[in-house]
Amino acid sequence: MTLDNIKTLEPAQLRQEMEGLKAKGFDFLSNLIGMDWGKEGGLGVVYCVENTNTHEQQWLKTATADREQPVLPTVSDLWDIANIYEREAYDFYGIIFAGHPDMRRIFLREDWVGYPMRKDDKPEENNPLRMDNEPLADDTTEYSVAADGTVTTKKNTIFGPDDYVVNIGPQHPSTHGVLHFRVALEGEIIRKIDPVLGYIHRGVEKLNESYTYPQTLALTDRLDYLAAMQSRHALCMCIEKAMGIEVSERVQVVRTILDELQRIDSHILFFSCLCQDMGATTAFLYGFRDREKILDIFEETCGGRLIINYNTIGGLMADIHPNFQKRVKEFIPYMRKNIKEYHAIFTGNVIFQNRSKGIGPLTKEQAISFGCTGGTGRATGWANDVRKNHPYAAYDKVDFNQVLRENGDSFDRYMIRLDEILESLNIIEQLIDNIPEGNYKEKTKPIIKVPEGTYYQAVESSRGEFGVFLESKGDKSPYRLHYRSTGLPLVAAMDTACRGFKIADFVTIGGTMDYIVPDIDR
Amino acid sequence: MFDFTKVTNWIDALLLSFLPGWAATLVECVLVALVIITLYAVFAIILIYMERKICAFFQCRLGPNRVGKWGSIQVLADVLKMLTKEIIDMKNVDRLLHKMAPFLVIVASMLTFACLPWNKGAGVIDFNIGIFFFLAAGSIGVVGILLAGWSSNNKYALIGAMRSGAQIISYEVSIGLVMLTMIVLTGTMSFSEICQQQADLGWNIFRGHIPAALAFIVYLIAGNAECNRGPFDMPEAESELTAGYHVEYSGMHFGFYYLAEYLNLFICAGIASTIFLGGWAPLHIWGLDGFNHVMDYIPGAVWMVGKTFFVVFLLMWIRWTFPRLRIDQLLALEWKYLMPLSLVLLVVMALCVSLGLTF
Amino acid sequence: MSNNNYFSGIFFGVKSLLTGLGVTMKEFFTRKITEQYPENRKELKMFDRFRGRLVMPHNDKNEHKCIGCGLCQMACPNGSIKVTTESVELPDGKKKRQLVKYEYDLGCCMFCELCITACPQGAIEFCTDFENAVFDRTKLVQQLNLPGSHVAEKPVAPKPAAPAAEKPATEKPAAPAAEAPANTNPEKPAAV
Amino acid sequence: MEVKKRAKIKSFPYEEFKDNETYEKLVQELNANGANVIVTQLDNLIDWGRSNSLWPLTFATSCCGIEFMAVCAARYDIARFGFEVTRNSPRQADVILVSGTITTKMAPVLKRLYDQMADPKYVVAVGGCAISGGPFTKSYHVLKGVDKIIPVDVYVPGCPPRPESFLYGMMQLQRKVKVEQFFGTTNKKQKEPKE
Repeated sequence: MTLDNIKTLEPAQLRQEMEGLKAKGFDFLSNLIGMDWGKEGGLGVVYCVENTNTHEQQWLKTATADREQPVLPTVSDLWDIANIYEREAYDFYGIIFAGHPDMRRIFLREDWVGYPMRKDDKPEENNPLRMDNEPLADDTTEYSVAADGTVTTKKNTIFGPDDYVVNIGPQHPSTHGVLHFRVALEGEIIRKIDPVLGYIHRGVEKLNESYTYPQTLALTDRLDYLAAMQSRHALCMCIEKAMGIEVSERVQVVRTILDELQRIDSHILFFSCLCQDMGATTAFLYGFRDREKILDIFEETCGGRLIINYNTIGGLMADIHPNFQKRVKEFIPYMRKNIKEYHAIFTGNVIFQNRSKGIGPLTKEQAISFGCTGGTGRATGWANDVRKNHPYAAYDKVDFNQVLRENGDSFDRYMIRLDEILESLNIIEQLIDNIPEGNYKEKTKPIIKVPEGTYYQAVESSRGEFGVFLESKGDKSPYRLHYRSTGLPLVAAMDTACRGFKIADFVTIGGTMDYIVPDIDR
Repeated sequence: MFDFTKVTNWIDALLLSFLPGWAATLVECVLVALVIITLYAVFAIILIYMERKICAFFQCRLGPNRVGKWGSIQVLADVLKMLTKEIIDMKNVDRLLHKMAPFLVIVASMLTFACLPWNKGAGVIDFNIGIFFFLAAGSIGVVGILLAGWSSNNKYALIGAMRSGAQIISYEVSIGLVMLTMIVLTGTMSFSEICQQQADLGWNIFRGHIPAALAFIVYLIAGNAECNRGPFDMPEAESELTAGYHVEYSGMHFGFYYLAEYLNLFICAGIASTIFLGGWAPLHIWGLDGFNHVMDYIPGAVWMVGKTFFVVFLLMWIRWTFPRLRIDQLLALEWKYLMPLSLVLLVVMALCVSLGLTF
Repeated sequence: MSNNNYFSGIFFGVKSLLTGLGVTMKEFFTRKITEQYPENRKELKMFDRFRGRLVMPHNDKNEHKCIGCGLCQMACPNGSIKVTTESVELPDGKKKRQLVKYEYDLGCCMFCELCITACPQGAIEFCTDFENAVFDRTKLVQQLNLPGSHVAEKPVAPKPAAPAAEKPATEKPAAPAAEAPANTNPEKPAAV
Repeated sequence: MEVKKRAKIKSFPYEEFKDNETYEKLVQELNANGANVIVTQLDNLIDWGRSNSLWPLTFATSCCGIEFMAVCAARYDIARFGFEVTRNSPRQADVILVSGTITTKMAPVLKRLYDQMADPKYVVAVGGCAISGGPFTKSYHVLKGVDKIIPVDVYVPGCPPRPESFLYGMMQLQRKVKVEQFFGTTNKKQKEPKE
């Protein structure tokens, strides 16, 4: 999608405009992207808000020319997720959001020097490897702008001296990677959660700015490795649309099938890990047993099990393997049978039911405000499926249901995923016999240059809306390539979901939220 | 049925023939201690191997099979490694308590292990209040766990230990009540007499029929919880507390906890088979004299170990199937379901016995 | 909680637990799916498209197809490939670039296939060898051209497996392009 | 040096292992002083125990961690080697499989985890990221190889390495453990990271 209608606002107008949009039903802030437009353009932010009823999107941008102390107004009181997104923009670009209650770095160490995503910053020179323990402050700064333009600061407390703070992570079995939660406990009950991110922040977005377009593709697989197909699909689609490449029907269908296989793969892993977290180790192995079947399909056609590396600009790396259809057709009934086993051993189990029903509920409003897309959002009744709302690839040709549930608790989040496996199997079944003939790859120039402009493409990845925001200046490298993380909103919502529940519920809630850390940190 | 007292009397007589009375007793004590420790180690190794194999089979995989035939000496390798692994000395811990805690656990476990009647006449600790002693000795273990959690100066360990304290003390109530139920049936607290009675009259689980069978189930649940094993492994709850109370222990100190966990499982199963399944008493079916005669040829120790391993298998099956409970659910299960049930069972059993409704 | 709920709760709880026990007991007796890796080394075969390690196939005359153009080095996102060339004077007086050393860092490679797509000669490909663990980091930097090898004068044989991007990709479900690189050259360059 | 005799791996001929040159050099260094027969036998026994009981620490940062889970799962079943007892506490683990990218923010944490482990401890760098920074070598926030902060015993390349590669790497580590000396040399390894 080419974004030619981005509305440019002066920082002073921003609040008013945003409040107006929020009142008009634009209640989902899907993107908040920090930008550095150089000396002339200044530092700024691109916003994307979406109306959850009409699925209409509105893009806006604002900028300030002050590079020493860039200050923009906050929108964190309008959308909960803006809290985290603005911290990200602060961390990478040094943009201060006046009125934001918690202006701390989020990905980088608190003693990091400079703002790495600024075009003129030299992060490696200023930051040698620090082997001392990371300082973690217990209080934070709030900035506000007085009427005469002076910036004042105020201290806010995160954890007081009486809080019993337990560090869950960065190396902890139930955080699914290197995620760090500082949890204030009262006995076994959780009082507050403060996520500390960035333990796997690899600077993918910065790397992209120096890579050629084909090279950028290689990194998408490594963001959310359980949505490798879909992430790469999104980036390929974004570049293809920007360059006006039409891929064949065949490619569309194959991509759709593989996306759905990837979704099943991810959801099986979700099931397995949840079982593992809750102590049902055996069910964990059943999940992995079935997942291997999908990995075999992937490996035979694409050459990789996890990092699949299959989509490419203009099509696919290679045509599907002759065995592909046969294997997929064998897999569909096999998986349908085994889902029943999952239900027998785990879903129905009274211990699991008691540990998940009513645990960590999110309301629909909360889910939208936090931007929790994917299964977590749909468990609250929020119909946010990108495949339905903004169809792409072959999704408008197939018939499938958007699985929705009402309660938004851990059990619903879990059931959504298992039901989506069945739904994905349906989609695959409809397509697998009808793969049209056609080229598996369109011819592209050896050096790919995307015409100047701003583009956005979202796909429904395994755990929500994955978006690719591309700003090109017509070079062979992107000027800015931003990925909308599917997991970041989920982590942001953890505090809301966990408060008042027990430390054992934290594991359940974290498990059912289903976040993947490398995707959060990018 | 072979009476093991013949062997012990013969050894006693042999020693007395050339030693004064006190020295003979001393030598006997040392001998018995050696036998117990060896048995303890051997059973621990067998159990760990068994658990790893059984768990693998439940999970459609093979389990250890590269060290020795079918991986049979895998656990020996683990023990060797553990023995030669560093024991880390830590700052900021309560040294004395930290070092003492694993020994408390292992001592408690060995004391209870010694209570098991292996064969007719082969019970090490056997006196008229054997069950009482068993319960008392068993609860030393929880002190070890609490101390481990407290002295480690680690928040996870502390939470784990506190959970463990709450859990074990709660389930002790059920275990006590269930045992009381069976004492009402047997009229004795001595393990050897309980077994002898069952050899003569039939297994308690049949004699006490419905209340005894229910008591058996309650015992299995509560016993499993006492051992801190899944689905009641809250104190260690890997996914929440990394390793719970023993998170700071390394080398053989951790090894003690590891061994004690498996041996406690064995002891729990052993007591279940002693009290409910007849201990060393062979299976007799009324009216089938030929069958009973054949059964009598199988030695008592085989019966005892066989029954125990059967119960161990049941517990492992449960462990590898269910997810873990949450601490409040665990306590609710005890106080809302098991404790009332065992109280009812106690009353029902007393009624049955006084009305002569038992076999 | 009413009494009714209490008892029906127990009933359904126990039933669900027994269902679970049934499932695991069934699996206990099902055939195990474990593949025993070192034991099955002889039978173990990777999928053809599996990317294990970059190799440069040589024919039996110790010739490879690399002309040392360096396109792969440019395509590599993280500098895993280093091509060293030298200029030699041909008998007819023309200067020609020739490959001296083709260094490939296996410990850095991200298996993105960009080098293979970029190669105009089809001189490099992925082999399916996966046993690559070593004790020494420097052993992962491999020289792909064999000692004493040189570039083939003419293409050895018109290779069916020219990289996908080269040819106008056509639909060939029966014999997909990337399937062929197969076993034409099983030899493995010795680690340097 | 009886290299072959001491480092036999079941179902895997010695000659077919890669990097035997480094291995033999290592053996020679370790056994330079020589030892008497009894000590050697005891050493062999202890090494046998250690090499067959390498309990990994549950540690994963990214993609390779998922493959590690696959190795532990039914199809590849690391339990066959006896390594399935993954410990969540570094105190009880023997080997840390650094599977995934280590960022500069994570580096002190990894170092701390390593320091918390009890001797003997081993490090396996799994995947391109751990070996050299891999796909993210050019990033400002990624450690270019864990051997910069902790000593690495075995490197398993791949992105991510497939489960068999994992097992192969673990067998390489077993070979390394099998030639160590418990007696005669210092019990604690005084390894220093490169650079």
